[in-house]
Amino acid sequence: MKRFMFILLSIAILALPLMTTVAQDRNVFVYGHPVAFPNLDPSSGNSNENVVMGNVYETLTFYNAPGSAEILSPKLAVSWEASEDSLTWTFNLREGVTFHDGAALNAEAVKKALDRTITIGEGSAWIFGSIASIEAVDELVVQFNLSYAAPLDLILSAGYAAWIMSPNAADQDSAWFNDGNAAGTGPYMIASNEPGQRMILEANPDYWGGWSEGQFDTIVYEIVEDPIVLEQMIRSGDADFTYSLPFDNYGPLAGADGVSVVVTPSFQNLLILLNTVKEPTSSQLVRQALSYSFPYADVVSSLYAGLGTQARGPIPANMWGHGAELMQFSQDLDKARELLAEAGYPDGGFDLVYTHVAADLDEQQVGELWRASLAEIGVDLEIRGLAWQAQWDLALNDPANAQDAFGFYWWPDYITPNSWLTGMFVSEDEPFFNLSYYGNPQFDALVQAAATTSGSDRAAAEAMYVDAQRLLLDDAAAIYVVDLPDIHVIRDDVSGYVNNPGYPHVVFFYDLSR
Amino acid sequence: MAFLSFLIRRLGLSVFVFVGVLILTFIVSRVIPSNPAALYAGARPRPDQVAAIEKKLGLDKPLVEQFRVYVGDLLGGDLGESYHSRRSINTDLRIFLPATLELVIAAVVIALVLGIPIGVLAGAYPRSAFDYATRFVAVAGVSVPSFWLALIAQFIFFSQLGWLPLGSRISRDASLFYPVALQTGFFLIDAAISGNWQAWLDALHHLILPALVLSAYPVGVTIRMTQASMLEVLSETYVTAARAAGLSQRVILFKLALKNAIMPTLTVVGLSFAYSITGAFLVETIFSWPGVGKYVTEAVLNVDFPVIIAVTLVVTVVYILVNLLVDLTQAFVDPRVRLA
Amino acid sequence: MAEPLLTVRDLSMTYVRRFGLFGRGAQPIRALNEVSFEINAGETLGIVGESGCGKSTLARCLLRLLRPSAGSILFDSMDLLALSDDEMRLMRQRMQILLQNPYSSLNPRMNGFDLVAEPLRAHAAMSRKEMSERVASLLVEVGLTVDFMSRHPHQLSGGQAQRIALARALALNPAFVILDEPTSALDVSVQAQIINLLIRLQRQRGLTYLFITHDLSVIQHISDRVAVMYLGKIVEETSSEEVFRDPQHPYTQALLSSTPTPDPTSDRQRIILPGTVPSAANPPAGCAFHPRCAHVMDRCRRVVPAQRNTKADHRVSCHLYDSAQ
Amino acid sequence: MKTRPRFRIESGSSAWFLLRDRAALISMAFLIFVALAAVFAPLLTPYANQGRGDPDLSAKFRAPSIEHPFGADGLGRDQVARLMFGARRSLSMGLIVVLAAMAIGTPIGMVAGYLGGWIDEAIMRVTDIFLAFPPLLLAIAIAAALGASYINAVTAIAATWWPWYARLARAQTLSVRERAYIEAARSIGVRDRVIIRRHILPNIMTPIIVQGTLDVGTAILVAAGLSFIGLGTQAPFADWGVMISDGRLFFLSGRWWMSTFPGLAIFLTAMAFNFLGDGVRVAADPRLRRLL
Amino acid sequence: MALLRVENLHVRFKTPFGALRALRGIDFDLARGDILGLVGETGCGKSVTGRSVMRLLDENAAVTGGRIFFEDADLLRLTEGEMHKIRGNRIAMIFQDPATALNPLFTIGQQIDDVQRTHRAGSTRDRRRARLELMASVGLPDAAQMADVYPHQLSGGQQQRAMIALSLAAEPDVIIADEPTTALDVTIQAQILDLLRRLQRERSISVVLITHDLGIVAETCQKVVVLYAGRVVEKGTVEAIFADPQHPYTRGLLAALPRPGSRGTDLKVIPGNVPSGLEAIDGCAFAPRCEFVMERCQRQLPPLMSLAAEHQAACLLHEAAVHG
Repeated sequence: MKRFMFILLSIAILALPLMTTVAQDRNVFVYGHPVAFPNLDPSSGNSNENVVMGNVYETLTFYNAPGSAEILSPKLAVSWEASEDSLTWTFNLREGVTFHDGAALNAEAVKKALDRTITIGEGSAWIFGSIASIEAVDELVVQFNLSYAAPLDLILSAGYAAWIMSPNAADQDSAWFNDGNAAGTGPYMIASNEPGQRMILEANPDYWGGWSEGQFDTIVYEIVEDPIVLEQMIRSGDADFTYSLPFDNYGPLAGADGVSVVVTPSFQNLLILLNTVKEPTSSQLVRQALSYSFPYADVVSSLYAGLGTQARGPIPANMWGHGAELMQFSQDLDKARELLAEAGYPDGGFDLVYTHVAADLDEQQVGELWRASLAEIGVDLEIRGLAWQAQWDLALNDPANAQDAFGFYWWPDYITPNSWLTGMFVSEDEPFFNLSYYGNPQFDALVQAAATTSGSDRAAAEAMYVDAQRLLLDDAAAIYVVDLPDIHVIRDDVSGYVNNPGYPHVVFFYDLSR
Repeated sequence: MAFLSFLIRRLGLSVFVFVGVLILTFIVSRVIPSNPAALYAGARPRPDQVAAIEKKLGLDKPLVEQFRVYVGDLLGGDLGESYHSRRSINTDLRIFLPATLELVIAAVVIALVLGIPIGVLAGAYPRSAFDYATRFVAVAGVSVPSFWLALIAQFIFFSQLGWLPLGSRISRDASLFYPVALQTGFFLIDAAISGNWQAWLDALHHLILPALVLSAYPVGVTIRMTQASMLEVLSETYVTAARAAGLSQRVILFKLALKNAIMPTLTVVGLSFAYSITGAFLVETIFSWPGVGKYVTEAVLNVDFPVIIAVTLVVTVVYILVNLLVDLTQAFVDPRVRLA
Repeated sequence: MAEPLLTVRDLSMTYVRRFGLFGRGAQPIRALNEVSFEINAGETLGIVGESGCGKSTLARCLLRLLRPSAGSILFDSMDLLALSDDEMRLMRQRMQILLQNPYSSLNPRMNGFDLVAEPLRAHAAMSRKEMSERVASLLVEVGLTVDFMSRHPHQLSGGQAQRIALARALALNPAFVILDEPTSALDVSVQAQIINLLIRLQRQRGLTYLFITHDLSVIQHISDRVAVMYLGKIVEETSSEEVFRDPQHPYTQALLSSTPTPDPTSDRQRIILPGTVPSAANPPAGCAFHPRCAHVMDRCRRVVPAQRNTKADHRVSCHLYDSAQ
Repeated sequence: MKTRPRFRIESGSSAWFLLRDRAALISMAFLIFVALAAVFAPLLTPYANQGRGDPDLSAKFRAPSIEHPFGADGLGRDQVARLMFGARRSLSMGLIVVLAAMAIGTPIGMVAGYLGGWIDEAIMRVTDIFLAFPPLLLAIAIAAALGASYINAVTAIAATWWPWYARLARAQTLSVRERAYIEAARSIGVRDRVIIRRHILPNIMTPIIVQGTLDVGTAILVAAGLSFIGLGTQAPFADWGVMISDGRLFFLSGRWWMSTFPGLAIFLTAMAFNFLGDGVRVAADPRLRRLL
Repeated sequence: MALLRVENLHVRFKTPFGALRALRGIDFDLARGDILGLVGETGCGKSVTGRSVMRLLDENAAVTGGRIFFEDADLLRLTEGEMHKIRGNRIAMIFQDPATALNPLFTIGQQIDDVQRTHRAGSTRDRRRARLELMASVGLPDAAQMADVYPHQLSGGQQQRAMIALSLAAEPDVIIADEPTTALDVTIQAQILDLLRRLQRERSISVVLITHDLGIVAETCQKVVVLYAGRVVEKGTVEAIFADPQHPYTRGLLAALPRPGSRGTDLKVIPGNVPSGLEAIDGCAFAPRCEFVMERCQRQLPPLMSLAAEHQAACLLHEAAVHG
């Protein structure tokens, strides 16, 4: 036993030197990433692999970080214009761009890439639903014919599905991409992929943007599920960038040497959709009572450690269409009791089911905190953690038997206020994401009008969106919990970092240097 | 002759069990509470996408037909595709299964190397201080939750002592500067084949902590079993007869008695293996060990049933094979089976 | 002469030992080979033989705990093999067995009362009071006291346990009791107690015994007649006195001479049989005893000897006596 | 004959042996302590509501102190109270799994062993299939299919556990069936079902109970494992496995108490069941008594 | 001069129910070339005596008094190392059930070889030759083939012969045979007893034959020691004891045996049961069962009294005869 321990320790000590022999001849950036990349196919991937896609592939247009002068800037397209009726769009492509496999970027390549995505039709491909056909008008000119008006420039900047891959790659199937192959135009190329463990990118020497001193040669994504390990890594300098730590840990981390915590509003928010067709939440009064029962302040200050902000309607603060003047619920249990009494539930006395994504501790604790408050007004909340799909299935199958409260994150597929309102609240014959089963013709009309006006008269559209949200708040179709921040931790010696919530958690390494 | 018929019967049994496992896993996979097609479509799919995928995955066909396809694919060596990642499960398992096996085999080897001699001595000197200490260690080994032990071990050997890495199979530096060319998928073997000793040491270094944590249960079981069968064997008349014949304690313990006592211990190898796999399922995530355990726990969170079922099936087949091997070894060691 | 209580005709019992994949191979093991005998009411037949000779199989076949493969058993003129399972269950009230090891034949979880009452519960509807009176009288009859009702088997000495087993066997007033080595697990002094008890009970209740043992000295003390078995066959059958006075089969002779007698002065010639009892799975051709027989003749290797009467009440299966009759 | 006193001592001997086994005795005391803490949790802790899941954000992540000897979790809940209420679930999971497995497996195994033949063969092949899965794996698959909850976790584990008891019961039945007292009972004309009930069942129960005692510890471990990967008890309630899982994220960053204490609780409880089981086994089996 | 002499041997067992006095003063001599029978019923201490001589008592047993001389050495005072040189080498043992006394996983040849190697120098080839001779001499046919056979492939009689070969492998002076034929059939028993007698004759080995069967003693032994409740109640030559048993227990035992001519009579019965050894016994242990019991018997421990040159009994009935 003793001898065995001795041998063990000797091995441990023998191996120690290796840990310190880091050859520093390459400029390496390490991204400590909390989850594995599920699907590396640029056409169908619509999850966390976007942090890779954003560096390996490019889109025709680029959505600028909020606060920029323009919403969009050119990427693979240098300019574009839409017809009067917004049904025909013409994009002029950048000249002299080649894919990683040597193929040239041209109109045919763009058509082939987007056709592939549309044909496969998975993931976020539905954002191209308006496209009737794509034509290669000229070597570098692509024309899109739409079947109905849509902001195609915005759509083509999307962080999912809008990536342009080389014509050769477009012939491949998903498995090819998922084996770690790629051919985009981006500044980095996939060098190796150890699924579930790490991925290494190397700089693309032929990148059209050119290279300069201090930019990174090598990017390593370290997949580490354990946030504590991530935290250890960023503290020790083993990682240069990470996110998804427990909210409580950012405070101490912000004060740590060599580390910056970058907090920016994101386009993501958390709502609790209330079932508007099932007793007792079918009663507007009850829904209002529930809205008054929710412990907003505790959730924001304690759960999110003050890093998020209480939502004010569904559209987050950094999105146009947000109604800064809209009313905001706050916890008021007396008021809640009154409303319940008015609704015919003087002492509460009913049970509610709240579902959330099983592994999501934040959503779970939101439920736990709410449950304690509800208990005070005589309502019992059952918290049910389900896999997202199961949660969704429950909501879809039969609204009358569905959960009463559905913990729901929303983020836009492409960034317009319409995404929140249409996606979650416009009436649907078959409920899809309108899982409040909300149906208000007045609301529907307002949102419809706003969408069509938005291209021509932004201010008018904005006013209509705010009015629409006012209806929602009055109806209390959902509890608007929190506008979530992007919280990113980055080493201080890296310069050039700006968060762009339009591309969640994507670090554009090309912009960075050390 | 008897051995041959034993072999055939045992093989036949394994095949039968495999078919049973196949049916059982299929049944389990068809009571999923959520629509696999929606799952396959990814976050926020459109209804037409779901319908198309249902068709693509054959979920619109009757169950019997689905089972036929399922078995057909399996016999063709195709475990299917993950709904969540779209990756071929075969490809994934080629990486993840060796990782887990490397870990589990290391744990079982530790268990045998430590457990058998300790068990023999504890059995030989009952009621000694060593015996009591051993019994305590053995019970502790089988009682400790592996995932908790993993946390404690990380705290001691990583946070406090800084001797061993926190997790993963190989360090970033090794994979950047001394990448291992994958052949068998066992890092220790692959690195050794290519003479990549830096990476070999690095891999070993990463293996130690998870393997030790994982070995707690098998060490406990092996000690218990060896000790118990040793006690039993030492009370047999033939041991008394050996003592009466004046044979030395060393010969009696390690030659005569051990050969008898090793039989039940061999059974334990199979069990140890199973328990280590179980442990791996819980511990791999903590050690960021990219094995089937981590793979399947993620699949559980995503209700990624093709993965859960494929892992269940493959790991079970590995387990069946291990048990088969154990049984055959045992039959080979015991002349009563071999010659009867 | 009255009808015998038990008549056994050509009773054979063949087990099949299966082996190989899915038990496709089958090896017949002939445990009993055309065994015939009779027992008259009130009489004791001793069956003697070594391990593996089939004597225990015989006992189990008689009670139909095993199903014989051929032959017939007439008990009190009833063909046992023709009875249904339920009829046989009822018939067992009249036929009982006392087994060798009293500790293993008594359920360790039951106390004296439950053990003795069990047969009563199985067959007779009785009030608790009747039952306890009956149990008490049985206990007294076998030389125990009512105290034993509350004792469990592990609290009993070997002799006491065997008495409980006997009380159980007698509870339903059987006519016929098979005694399967009832004393071989007991010490000499206790053996004597049990043998005396068995003889007394036989006299008082007019019981008929089939006494199975390997011990010839016990046999000659208790039996009226003796049958010697070897490898599933009865090789010699005669009265108890006769078998000791004039053993005729070479095996009987060897058995008698092998049995140690507590008399250092006896200067009898010992016959030491070579070899061991052959396996019933692979019996020798001809006379099964021929490989060990000192008088072996050519014929013995080929021809199975028929059973013949050498005297009025003395039957032997051996070619040495072919000329008799 | 004055032999009675001697028998008196012997009749109490199994219990007597168990009481002499110090490890088993301490274990029993510990388990009684844990069980009492679980049953009387609402009376024993001032934080009963927190034990049931109510947050107290003012005590968020409070380190162990006099008020909160085991500290508080991310919602400020007293960990002693959580542990006591968690004991209700963890202990009951272990017990229910084992009792259910026993209740299913024992009769099946007994019938298989007693009847033999093709029934036996069929039942045993089914158990072979179940036992071919490494432990936990099938439970994970079933629990994942049924959905995460306390009841489903128990169901899933029990569904994979009964074959062990079927096996054990069958093996014991086979050996008991060969005992002379079974033959004796048959020779008396006792019916089969009476034999199974009165002769076989009581005589196979000892090893089954021993195995059961040992298994409770293992079942608690397995249940904790399922909970740890999120397939067990759901919030706001917690069993010990959930508590370890909840605290895991904070373990290395200084908030060690959240995982440490529930882990210790599982560890010690499983150990206690193991020592107790060993004790019962030794006490019940005269052959093993000399090992004490 | 006795080869093996046991003097006043006391052995106690620790049991959960208290100390069990298994042996309460055993004395006997074994002369070179003799077969000495140790006879008595279950629990009388005959096997414990054999184990004591080998110093192979179980852990819970201890010799609490007495001496065991082998040649001139007191075995009880030897170190474990010295004892190793006696066991198997000078004093060997055979057991009741050969099926359990042979290791199932080693061939007969391997098992004999282990003993040879432990106690005898010699090349592999020499050992093999000696082994085959030995096996042939105990009546194992085809010794060369039998050596490579595992115990389960032998019949009971052959197994016991193999066991005897094993015990003879180091050519010991004394064999302690603990119920060597109890597990065997009568005809096989006759073979084994015959073998023992032949070995004793041919090799002048001394044998302590432990048995419960008076018949075996009468036919095999020269001397007899009758044990009751851990004490010697009578000892002497076989002829003396069988012809003229003096202790009431010996008489009772002999009378309890069914024998030719006993048919139709009640067997003589010794009432009651053997004492357990747990209770303290002040006087004669047999007193509660003795038909000649006197008041003194309850208090006074009867010493062994010489009745003839080679005949002693421990019974107060003979006090008068001896002293008077």
